[in-house]
Amino acid sequence: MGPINWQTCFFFLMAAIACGAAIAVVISSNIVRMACWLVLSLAAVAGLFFLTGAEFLGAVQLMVYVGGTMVLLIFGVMLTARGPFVSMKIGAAQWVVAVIAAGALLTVLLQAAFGTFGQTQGKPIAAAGSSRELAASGNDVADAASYSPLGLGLIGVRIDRLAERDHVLRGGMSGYLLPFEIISVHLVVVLVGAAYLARARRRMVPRHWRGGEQPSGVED
Amino acid sequence: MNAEAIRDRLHQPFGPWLVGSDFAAIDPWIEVRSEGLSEIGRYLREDPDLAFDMLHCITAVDYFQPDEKKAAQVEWQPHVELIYHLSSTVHHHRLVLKARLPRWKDDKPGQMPEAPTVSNVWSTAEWHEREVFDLMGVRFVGNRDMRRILCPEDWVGHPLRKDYEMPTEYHGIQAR
Amino acid sequence: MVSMTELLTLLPLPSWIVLTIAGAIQAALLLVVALCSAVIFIWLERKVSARIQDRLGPTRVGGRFGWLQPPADGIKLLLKEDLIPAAADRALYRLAPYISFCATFCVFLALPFAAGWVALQLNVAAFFVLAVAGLEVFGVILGGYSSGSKWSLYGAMREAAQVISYEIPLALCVVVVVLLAGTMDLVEIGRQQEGWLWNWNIFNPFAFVTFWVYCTCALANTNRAPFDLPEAESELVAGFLTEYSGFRWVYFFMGEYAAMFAVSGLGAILFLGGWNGPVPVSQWLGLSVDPHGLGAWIDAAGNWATAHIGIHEHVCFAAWLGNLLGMCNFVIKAVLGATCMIWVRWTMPRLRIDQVMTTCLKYCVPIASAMIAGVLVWSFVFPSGVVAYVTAQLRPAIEHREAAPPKAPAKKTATKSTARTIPRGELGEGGGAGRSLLVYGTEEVER
Amino acid sequence: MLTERMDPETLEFDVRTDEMLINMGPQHPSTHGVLRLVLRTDGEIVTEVTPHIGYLHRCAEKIGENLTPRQFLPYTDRLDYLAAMNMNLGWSLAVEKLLGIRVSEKTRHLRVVIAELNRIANHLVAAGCYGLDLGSFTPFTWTFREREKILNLFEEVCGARLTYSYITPGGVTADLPPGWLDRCEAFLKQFEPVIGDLHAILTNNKIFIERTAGVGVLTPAMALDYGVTGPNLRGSGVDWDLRRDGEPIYTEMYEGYTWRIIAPVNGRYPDDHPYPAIPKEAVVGDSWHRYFVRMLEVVQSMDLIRQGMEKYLRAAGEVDKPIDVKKKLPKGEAYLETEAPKGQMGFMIIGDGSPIPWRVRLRSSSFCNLSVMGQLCRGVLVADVPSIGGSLDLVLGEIDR
Amino acid sequence: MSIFCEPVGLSHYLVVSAILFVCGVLCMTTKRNVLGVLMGIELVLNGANLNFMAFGSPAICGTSTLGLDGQLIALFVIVLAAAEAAVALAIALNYYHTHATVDVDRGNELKG
Repeated sequence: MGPINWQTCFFFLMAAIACGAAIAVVISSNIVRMACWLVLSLAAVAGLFFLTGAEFLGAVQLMVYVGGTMVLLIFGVMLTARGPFVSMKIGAAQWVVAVIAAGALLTVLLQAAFGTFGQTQGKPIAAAGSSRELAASGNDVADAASYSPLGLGLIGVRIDRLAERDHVLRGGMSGYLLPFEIISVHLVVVLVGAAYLARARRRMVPRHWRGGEQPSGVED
Repeated sequence: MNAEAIRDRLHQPFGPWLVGSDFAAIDPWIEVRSEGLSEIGRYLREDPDLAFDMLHCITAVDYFQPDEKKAAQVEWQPHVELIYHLSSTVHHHRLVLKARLPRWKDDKPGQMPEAPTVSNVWSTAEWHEREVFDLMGVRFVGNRDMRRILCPEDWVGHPLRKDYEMPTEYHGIQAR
Repeated sequence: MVSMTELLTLLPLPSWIVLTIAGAIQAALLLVVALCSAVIFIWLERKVSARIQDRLGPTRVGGRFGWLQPPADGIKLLLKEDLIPAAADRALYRLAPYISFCATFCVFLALPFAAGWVALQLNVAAFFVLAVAGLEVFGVILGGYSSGSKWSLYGAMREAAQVISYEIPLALCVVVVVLLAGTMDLVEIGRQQEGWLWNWNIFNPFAFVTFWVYCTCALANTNRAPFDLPEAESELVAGFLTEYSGFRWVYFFMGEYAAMFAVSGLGAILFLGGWNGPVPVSQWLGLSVDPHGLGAWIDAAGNWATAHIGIHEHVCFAAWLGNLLGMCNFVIKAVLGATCMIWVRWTMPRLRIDQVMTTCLKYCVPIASAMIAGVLVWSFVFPSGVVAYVTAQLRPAIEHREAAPPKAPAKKTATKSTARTIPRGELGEGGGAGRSLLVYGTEEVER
Repeated sequence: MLTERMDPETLEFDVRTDEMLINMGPQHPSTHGVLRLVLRTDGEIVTEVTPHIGYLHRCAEKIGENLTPRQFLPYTDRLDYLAAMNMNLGWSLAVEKLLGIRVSEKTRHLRVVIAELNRIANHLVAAGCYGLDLGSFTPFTWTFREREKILNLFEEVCGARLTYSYITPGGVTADLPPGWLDRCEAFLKQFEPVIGDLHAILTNNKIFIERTAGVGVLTPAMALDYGVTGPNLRGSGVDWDLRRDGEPIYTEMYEGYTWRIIAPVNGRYPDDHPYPAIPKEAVVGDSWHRYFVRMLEVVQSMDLIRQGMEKYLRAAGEVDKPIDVKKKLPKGEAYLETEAPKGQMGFMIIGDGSPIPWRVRLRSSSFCNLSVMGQLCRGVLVADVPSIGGSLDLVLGEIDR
Repeated sequence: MSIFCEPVGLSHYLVVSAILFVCGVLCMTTKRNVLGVLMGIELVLNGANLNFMAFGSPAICGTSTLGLDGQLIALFVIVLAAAEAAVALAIALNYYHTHATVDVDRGNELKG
């Protein structure tokens, strides 16, 4: 029967949670329940990231995606989930059409997935699965700690390529500095847009007038 | 400025409305007709020499003796009396203003007597008038929301009237 | 440094069972730490608040100091009937307390109690702690929403707004220390603060200011003291906790007190030198991996004893003792931090929601960002961890480059580097090859 | 005018959150007693507050028409149960005014000492509960510890700790027990440092100032218009105190005492005693000033007590005994207002020759103070409503009568 | 118990991301609530992220041709998803404000 590889066990556990929650999101009609299942699914995906040694990515997923975006969504749900909008059902006909389309897409993707089964068989990570073992397993990555190579990749020094002798693979030494700058500019634009869309409405009761004098009817 | 000087001061603009006065009483008072209450009140407040800016309280007294034996010795006719206690923080003088109302509006039992409001002169009058209406039943014309303030909204009767009987039960709660 | 897993491999069991046992023991230990910290802090809060208010606090329950009070509370709450309001969304109502407690419990995974004593040695430990601390807000939002009452929804919304807006300055404060230490691995940060008192991070001028900003944000993040808006008794009765009773309520409170321990523990590691005491006693006594003096004697005695009972591997007791001393330091600092939180709670009135937001956006975030800039300048003027770490990265590649034939392919320099090379002497950092140090530019690499 | 439909022009792009009607009370930790406030809130901002009272209404005025004045005295304790002595004093003076009798000088000084001691107890409760409303629990325990000592003194005098019925029409039920004055002096001496602590933990506390300064500003005109009296009126800068400006029968009690009215006249308090600096955010008439007037009145009352004790010792003769229970009341009306700790408490009796009065009228100070709350709480945040309510120092026994 | 023994290969991850992707598409198509559609988008993005990470991870994919590129791209996707969610939510709330409903089908008039 051979020793149980905990790595695989946890993978199947996390995968089951992620897919189960995703399916539950589709099935449930109550918007709040959907949001909770989605949070669970994203957390399971973060677990998968941790499993494969991409710790920095897992932490970013937990913090930015689950901690930020999902809370934003839940705020949206709370603001609008009043009365009838909580659970809205759609006709059975639309369901049938959607399921057929989704089924076709799924078969195509699964066929592609199993196509790659033979070629790239990953090196089994040692039981503990932590990045230290990863380093010891012979990859010539300068330091398995995933965040410093990532960070340096973002600012243009591809240290994981320094030791590479193959000329083709050494290409792209400038790393991701350009996309990094574009992303930051993009985020600033989004911030300004969001601020404009959600700016505070003008107040009928002026803030400085805190009760006391009669309202002058003029607002600031 | 004692009550007599105030009465003389009021005589000129509101002569016909002044009904009587008693300056020998413990709290000297002036009686006016109930219709002129709001005008006299405004005058008392706006006039710089009088400047009655503080209305202490509005009291309603029900002069009615339910049992006949005592009713005979009493020298007054059944009526409801409104008493306004005023004072001025500027001149430090005090005044008691009285007005006499019939117990029932044009003497039909069940019709509550009415009086003009002074809540537009002193804002504190709004709650005091609501309390007088709640406990004595005097409606004040012109008060913004003439509702009961102390008793529950659906209470029947006005407790401070002399001919008021305590209800035996209220929403199933036995009173006696 | 012998770790528990290796010790367990001595047992005649297949390896995967051994791993399960090791995992289970670590999880159990951490759960005990989290629960005990909650129980102790409940008792500590009663005693400290009593002292502040001129009264004695619990004295009759079990002995003079009333130390049986927390178990008594626990039993009382266990017996209380925890009812679910009719308008409640039943499933979410039950789920909420567990989410908020688990989120706080996960923080303990990455907190190192001593040099090697950490459940999960992540190299993104600081970042992981921040990420998981952010999840606690879900439990509160779900709790507030699913209780069905208008008041609890109000409380939940206030809490969510407050915790999220205070995550940003908290993250900035942690970034300051990470810049100072050069790594996010809490064990490494702790190790860099070894030695005397002044090696602690708090004695860096910028980190000192950041410490106070961190305290404010920590208070706000765990909803305590002047920032406890959601449970504002005077306005919202008990915020989102109004409908909870019995053991579900205990979960929320266990979560809050455990969060208090976690946040003050994190503060202790980042700023107050974690397990390093003000005076380097363990170094004097030689209680480290290569023991000398007293440490060597203990080691010899220990191994002599283990040899008798048949274990012939070298088990270094000295290091274990040094770590025990370190853990006591860490726990004392965390408890001191929690006591300050309790002390502040019972003296300060509560802030209004807009004042809470202004302190966050107008005071905490600008100061924290200024401190980041300050630390950056500091690390260039007096280089410390950051620079050393980067060069450590590049060192194997540089040697490799020298060995390879000097056919240097045309390589465009990535960044117009403004930094300059710093002679070795100026470096405060021990270790590292005795060559002139590369700072952040690639032209050095080509030479 | 405020609640009419908001015209769309002034409102730009906004997220329309529908308004909530929130019930604060009648069981609510921060309303002092059974008061129900209905808040119309739009998100966090309160646009309208309507108080609902009457939960504690016992119609004491109807009971007054069936009892002789001395039998009615215990009912006056239950009006403002935190300052029962001052209520008794007001009722006794009103009855004495109707009967036209004047008590001896020794009794008057005794009444001053007892009334001012009860004023300190009331202001301690006000400060403690105000700290509780704003979230800090500790001042509450300190103030109640000191109040217990005052209640011990009252227990020695009249046997009761809350509803005393001690000052009766015609005099007082019993003279002071021996050694009481020294114990009272000892209490005053150990009470001075506690005031310093209270200033440290509340008055000068940055967060306390932020929560109260500039909140619920009550202009003098609006205060007089709504009949607000007592520390709330003085907090708005109106220099009006019945102990100096009241009716002669009441002001003669305070003749020969050197004291000054505590009111921020053009921004400054009478500096016969050192007081902490006024923060720059504080506006005359806001919650902070109302609270601060009460804290300074505690010091003023301590002076009055010390002077009253000396005069009581020097006054000759005996303390007057109360009037006969079934004493016949002359025909006529008598209305008298006294300066109770919470404001001006008015009592009116109409006698018709029999020992039982024809009509009794009770003018409550908190009744008018509460009426101004609707105006003060427009456009404030939800967290400010208990802050403003706490600063007005309301007690529901007196409002509902 | 045999499948629990072999190490995890690339195809395992691809299957999981495919399922996530399909659930996302299904969610986007069948939900009438604007926020439901938003959640569908989040699921789709997560499926893609998983793929990027799987191909970019030296442990799973053996020869690290892409090296850390996969994780970097996943990083960018997460950051952009946050920005996208912010703007999408602002639009959804304003839609709720103008149409007083979050029902996607009602948004059929081409103005406002």
